[in-house]
Amino acid sequence: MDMFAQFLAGTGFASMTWGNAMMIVIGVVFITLAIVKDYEPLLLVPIGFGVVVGNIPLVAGMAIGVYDEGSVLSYIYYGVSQGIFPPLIFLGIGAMTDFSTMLSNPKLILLGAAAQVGIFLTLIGALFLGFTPEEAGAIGIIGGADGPTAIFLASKLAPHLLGPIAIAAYSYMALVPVIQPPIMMLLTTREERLIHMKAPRQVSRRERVIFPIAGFLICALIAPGSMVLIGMLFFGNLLKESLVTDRLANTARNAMIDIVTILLGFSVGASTSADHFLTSQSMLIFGLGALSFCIATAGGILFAKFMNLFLKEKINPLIGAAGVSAVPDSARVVHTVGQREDPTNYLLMHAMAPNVAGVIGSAIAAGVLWTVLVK
Amino acid sequence: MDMFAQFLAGTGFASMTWGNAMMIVIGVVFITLAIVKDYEPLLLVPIGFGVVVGNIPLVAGMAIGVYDEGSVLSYIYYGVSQGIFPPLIFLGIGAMTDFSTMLSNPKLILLGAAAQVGIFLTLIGALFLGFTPEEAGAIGIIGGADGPTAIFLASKLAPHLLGPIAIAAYSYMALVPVIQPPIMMLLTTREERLIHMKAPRQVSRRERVIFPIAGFLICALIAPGSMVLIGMLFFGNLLKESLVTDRLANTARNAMIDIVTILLGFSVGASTSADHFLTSQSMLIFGLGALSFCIATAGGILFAKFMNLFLKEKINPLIGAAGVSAVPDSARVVHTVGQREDPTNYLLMHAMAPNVAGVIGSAIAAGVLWTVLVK
Amino acid sequence: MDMFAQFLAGTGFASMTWGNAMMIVIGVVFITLAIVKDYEPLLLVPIGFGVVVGNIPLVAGMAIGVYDEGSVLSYIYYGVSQGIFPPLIFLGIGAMTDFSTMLSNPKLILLGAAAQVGIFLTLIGALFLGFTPEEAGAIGIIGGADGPTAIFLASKLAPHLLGPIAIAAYSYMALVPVIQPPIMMLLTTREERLIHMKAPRQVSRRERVIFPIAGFLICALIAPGSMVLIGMLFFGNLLKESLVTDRLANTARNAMIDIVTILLGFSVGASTSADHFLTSQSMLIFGLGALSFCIATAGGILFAKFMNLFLKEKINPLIGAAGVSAVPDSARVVHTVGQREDPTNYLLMHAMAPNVAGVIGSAIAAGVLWTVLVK
Amino acid sequence: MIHVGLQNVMNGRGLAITIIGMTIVFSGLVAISLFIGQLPNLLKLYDRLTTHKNRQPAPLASEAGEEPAQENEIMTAIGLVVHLELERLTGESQKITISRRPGQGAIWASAGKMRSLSQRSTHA
Amino acid sequence: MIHVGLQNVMNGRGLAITIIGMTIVFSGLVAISLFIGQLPNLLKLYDRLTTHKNRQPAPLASEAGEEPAQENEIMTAIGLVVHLELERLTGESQKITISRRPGQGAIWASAGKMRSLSQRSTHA
Amino acid sequence: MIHVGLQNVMNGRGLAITIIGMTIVFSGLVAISLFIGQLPNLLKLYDRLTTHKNRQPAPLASEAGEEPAQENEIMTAIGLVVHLELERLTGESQKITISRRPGQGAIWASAGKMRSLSQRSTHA
Ligand code: NA
Ligand code: NA
Ligand code: NA
Repeated sequence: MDMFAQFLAGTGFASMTWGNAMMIVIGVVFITLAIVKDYEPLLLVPIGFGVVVGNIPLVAGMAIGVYDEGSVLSYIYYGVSQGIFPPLIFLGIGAMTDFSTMLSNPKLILLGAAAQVGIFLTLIGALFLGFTPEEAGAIGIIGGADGPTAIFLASKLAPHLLGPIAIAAYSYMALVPVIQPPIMMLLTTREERLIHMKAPRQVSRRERVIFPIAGFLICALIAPGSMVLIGMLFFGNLLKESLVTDRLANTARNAMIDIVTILLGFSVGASTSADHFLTSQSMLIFGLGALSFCIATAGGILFAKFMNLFLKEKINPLIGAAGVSAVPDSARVVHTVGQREDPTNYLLMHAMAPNVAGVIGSAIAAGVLWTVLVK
Repeated sequence: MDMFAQFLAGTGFASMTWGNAMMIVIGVVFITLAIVKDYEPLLLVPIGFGVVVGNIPLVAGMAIGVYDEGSVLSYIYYGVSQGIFPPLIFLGIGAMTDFSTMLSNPKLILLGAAAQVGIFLTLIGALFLGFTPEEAGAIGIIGGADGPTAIFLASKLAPHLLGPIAIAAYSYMALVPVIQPPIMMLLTTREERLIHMKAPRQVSRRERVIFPIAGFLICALIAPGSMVLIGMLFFGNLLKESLVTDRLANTARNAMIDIVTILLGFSVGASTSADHFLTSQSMLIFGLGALSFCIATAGGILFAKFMNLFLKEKINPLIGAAGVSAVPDSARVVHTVGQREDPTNYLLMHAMAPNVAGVIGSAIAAGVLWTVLVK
Repeated sequence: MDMFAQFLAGTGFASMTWGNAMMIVIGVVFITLAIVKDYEPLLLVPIGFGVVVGNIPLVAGMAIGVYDEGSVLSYIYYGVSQGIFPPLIFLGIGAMTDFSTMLSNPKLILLGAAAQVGIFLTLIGALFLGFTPEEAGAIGIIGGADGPTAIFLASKLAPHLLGPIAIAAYSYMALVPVIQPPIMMLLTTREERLIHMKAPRQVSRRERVIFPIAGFLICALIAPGSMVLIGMLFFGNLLKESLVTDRLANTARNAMIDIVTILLGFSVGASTSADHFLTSQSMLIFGLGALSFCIATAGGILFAKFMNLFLKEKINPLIGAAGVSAVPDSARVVHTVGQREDPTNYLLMHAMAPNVAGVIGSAIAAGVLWTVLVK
Repeated sequence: MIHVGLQNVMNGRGLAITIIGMTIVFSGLVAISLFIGQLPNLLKLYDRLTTHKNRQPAPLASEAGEEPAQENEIMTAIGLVVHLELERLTGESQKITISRRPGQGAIWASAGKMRSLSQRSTHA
Repeated sequence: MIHVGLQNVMNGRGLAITIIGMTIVFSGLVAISLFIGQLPNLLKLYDRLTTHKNRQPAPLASEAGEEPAQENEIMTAIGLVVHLELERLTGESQKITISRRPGQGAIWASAGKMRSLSQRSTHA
Repeated sequence: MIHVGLQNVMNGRGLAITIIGMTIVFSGLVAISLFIGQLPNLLKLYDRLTTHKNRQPAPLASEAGEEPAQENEIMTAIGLVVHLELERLTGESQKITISRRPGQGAIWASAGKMRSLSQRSTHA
């Protein structure tokens, strides 16, 4: 019965490595955090289960895994490795995003620009640690706090690091409620945190329809590399705000984004087999990623304080932290921290302005990095 | 800082051409028409935004545009260039089309045949102007007044003209309420426009279930080239009428057709970059397209008048204009024109019969052209 | 007018064969059974219409059919031939399956294992009849009574037999209410059929969340070849049971599974053109398929009787027949047969346990066969 | 240089294609038209034949679709009123409802229902 | 061996990329910010120009979106109450409603409605 | 020529595959069966261990899922009645409702709600 021996040798138990076991535990932790702590469950559950699947040892000669040509997982992963899924997710995000508060208070947009400093300082850090410029750019974008953008840029600049970069980006996005508050408390005074802001003005439908078209033209002409992501984001938003294409917007923000999210999360997770993932590079990437989130948060807050030097109507600098993107979690964190000081202070709507501006900002940054670094 | 100069040279401002600017304006006009005038918004908004995106000047060396191998837009455009999207749209259309009025008044089907004369006369016109037979066939199908059919045939016969043909087809479909009424007034007398038609009879469920199967067999055996489009149309309709596959029909006519419409419209629009689109050929195509719509409308009306010579129960010749397809806009136009003469005359349901017959007719015509002209 | 003669020669009437005509009749019979008898309409209507479409004779030189490179149908069929669709369907099935009754009565799981004997005995039968081992494995899996699993394994082991195997699997699944009852009556006594079973206990949310993760690990480590199917099944179930990813589960079990079902059913049907399908091999496959369903049913029932030798709380052996999978039809058949003897006996919930266990069992069996037989 | 002119039309067999094309389009739609026109008669014939031979009329449509109508009617009426009221409230928006087939999947649904019922009972 | 150090940053033009990158990010968002800030004024200007020349104000938004508001208001209020009640009942779950556009496809809908109405009448 | 016969089965190792296959299928499902059978006990053990060490029971399920049940109960009851009524009206059709999670996306929803509220107030 050598066939039986042969089969036994092919079971997962035989070829299981410590690395695989560790990754499976990490996958289960992701799922647990998502369910128990409610951290970004729509992403952590698919990614977590994907990590578990991707670390079952494979039988030699069978096309099963993400990296095996012709396997089912490789077809699904194609949407990740070619950068197809992220723009489709941006389409759905555009179709569910309300830019009204941003339109009603345009100066808050600058906070979404300032927070992108995390991207570039992390790039310098990555260069310092010996990564190539392309790799450094892909690692820096973790500081954009935007999963699809990170996957898109990594697929273009450093496909071999896509797994760790994507996992780092989504992990820290999920951990925003843990990472940001200490930095916010450190960099602001109690007086600053108590600042109330004026209710935003009413935005007309015309403004909301014109914005996605004009905003796209501005971004795409200044940074053509951001065209795909920004184009899809604003296309989705136009579908929503035009009101005459409701059914398309509805499908984009429901069935379509859900399908893509399932496939993207699962296959990104499944790409983290221990032999590809558990490298010293990954550890450095996770370290740099944490750093970039902190810098980005600080960048937004400090720029808000800088703007306050010139403004008559002061900005509550807490909302600068929402400039990192991580929509809508970082805006919620701002709101929570603000309410801890003064329960009557509703910062949520104000924080949405830098929050969505941060999405645009990191997409522009990704476009710049792609243009400058692509070979 | 030569990198900065290099980047500046890469921005859209530097390499913007007049052609691009003009196309962007056209894209914005499409969107505006869709929103303000409510002309076919489900198609003109995606196409219009696609046109804007497709005319942002690209950075050399980056794979962004529809025609760059490996770019995201090229993957989406693949569904257009290979003719995959149109049959899927036909599936959804089938699942939302009610053939009842057609089934209850079979002689009106002939109007949907007569209107296809626009296709073939335009083909002759295109040949006359020096287009190759394949190109002439693809241009002629604009007269079918059916976007997916036009894209499908163009992708098979003249892929290099797909952009202008698709844009022309959808533009004129959107302009049906402008193009058709003068021709209808010109070719009919007031007495004819006042004709009331008998209410259609009740159609049993069995007839509605048998029709898509039998109709498919008839069409596909007579013109096998029409098999894909017609097959999907009647397949969708069977899903709807069988009543036992409601959930599939629902998904086909909602999530599925919406997703395909978004991707098709956007990527067709994005394929119209000025250097591919602004050619003298495109101008000729637009001219021929306008002509073909007029001929098709006239063909339907005149055939209705011809039929009246033999019929005891006269047909209101206005409904011949609905034979061009352009579902359901041309049927609505017929209704509106009819009500202008006599507000008690409800032509809508009657006009639906030639209207859906026109869809079948132009799909057959496309099948014939494909068979005869394919190399 | 030799072009006319040429066209006429290209119509379907000219090149129609008796085989094509027969297949078209079979397709219509499928549709009729689905509508009139309500046999698995979600599958038989798409497959039936696909069979009709796939047997329209094609024009030489045109890329229309499933097997023509570059045709629309070939792109859709790609999801079948590469085994991409079945895992996506399993995702949706997982997102709609409630494993509660199975969790509350774990010993019933064994019935789902016993019924898989049909797979392996049929494999032996197929070997006996001269099929190669790969072919025999693909034919045997028909006995798994699970369409997606059969298609997945056939696409991996014997792509040239995919059509007949898929059609056989779905046909017999549709015919479960005809095939199973006589075997159930033959192998059980009236006393056995009257056995009432205890109401299942309440299953906590924690159990339902842990099960898909732990169940996946057990299956995938024991039979890594089953990883893709089982992984998707349990991934979908985790999306459902975690409760924090409701919207993803909803899309997976609605829009996503519907779209894939439409495309899979239609293109599998269209792959059965007479020249590929009407072979003596296909006849043998249909014979072996019928046999495998009977053996599987008998295996489940007899194993239940065997278990009763050791159990204090007797199992109603009828529910062993539900071990074949064919969810949820075979469970319904069990319930109906049970109620015929005693209208107060509600076996439905109990039968669901072996029924869903049967799905897992046949996916494991498919994994084993793939691993052992893949070249 | 592209030449404009009738010679192109000749070379491209424009007239032949047009005649063949219109002939086939008309053939197809006339055939459909004739078939549809005869379909009710064919169905009547089929019903008569099957009723003659057997005891009951054909199973497909008149039965499956229309027999339970008497009891469905009141429901339909109520449903229509509710639908129109909802439509009035929501301003023409139309709810897309994926109506599951009664047979198909009903087991799964009932499984879910049973579970939720028993869950509640632990607290009641 | 990978060397850690500032020389890497120099070689990779890290500083240049950072400065260019932040400049462009700020340029883009400042441009958007300025445009948005001026948009209401631009629209007012446009309205004044078009009202001057023609008889009516611009058609796009203030009309299309807000004119029928007076009559929509009561509906919205009722709709909100219904929505909140439903939300209370179903525990925060939110119905996804694909609202068909009134114009688009209304014919098809009415076709269906007519059919169902006439079907019922055969039994009434 | 294809030969029919037992030799084929031998050559194809049919018996070995069958024995291995059934063994593995049974191994897998027996393992699952055993695990499921022990799962409630494992969870009880886990709860006892965590309650011993800390002040509260384990957070995952009994809390998250069942603590707020007392208040949910009445809602569930009402919901059931509404559901059954709707089902009665619509004749077994089942509305597919995409229930958004309360936390996730609630901000976006509230943003929309605030906007619509403030819009209405300009006319009220
Ligand atoms: Na950002
Ligand atoms: Na037409
Ligand atoms: Na099975």
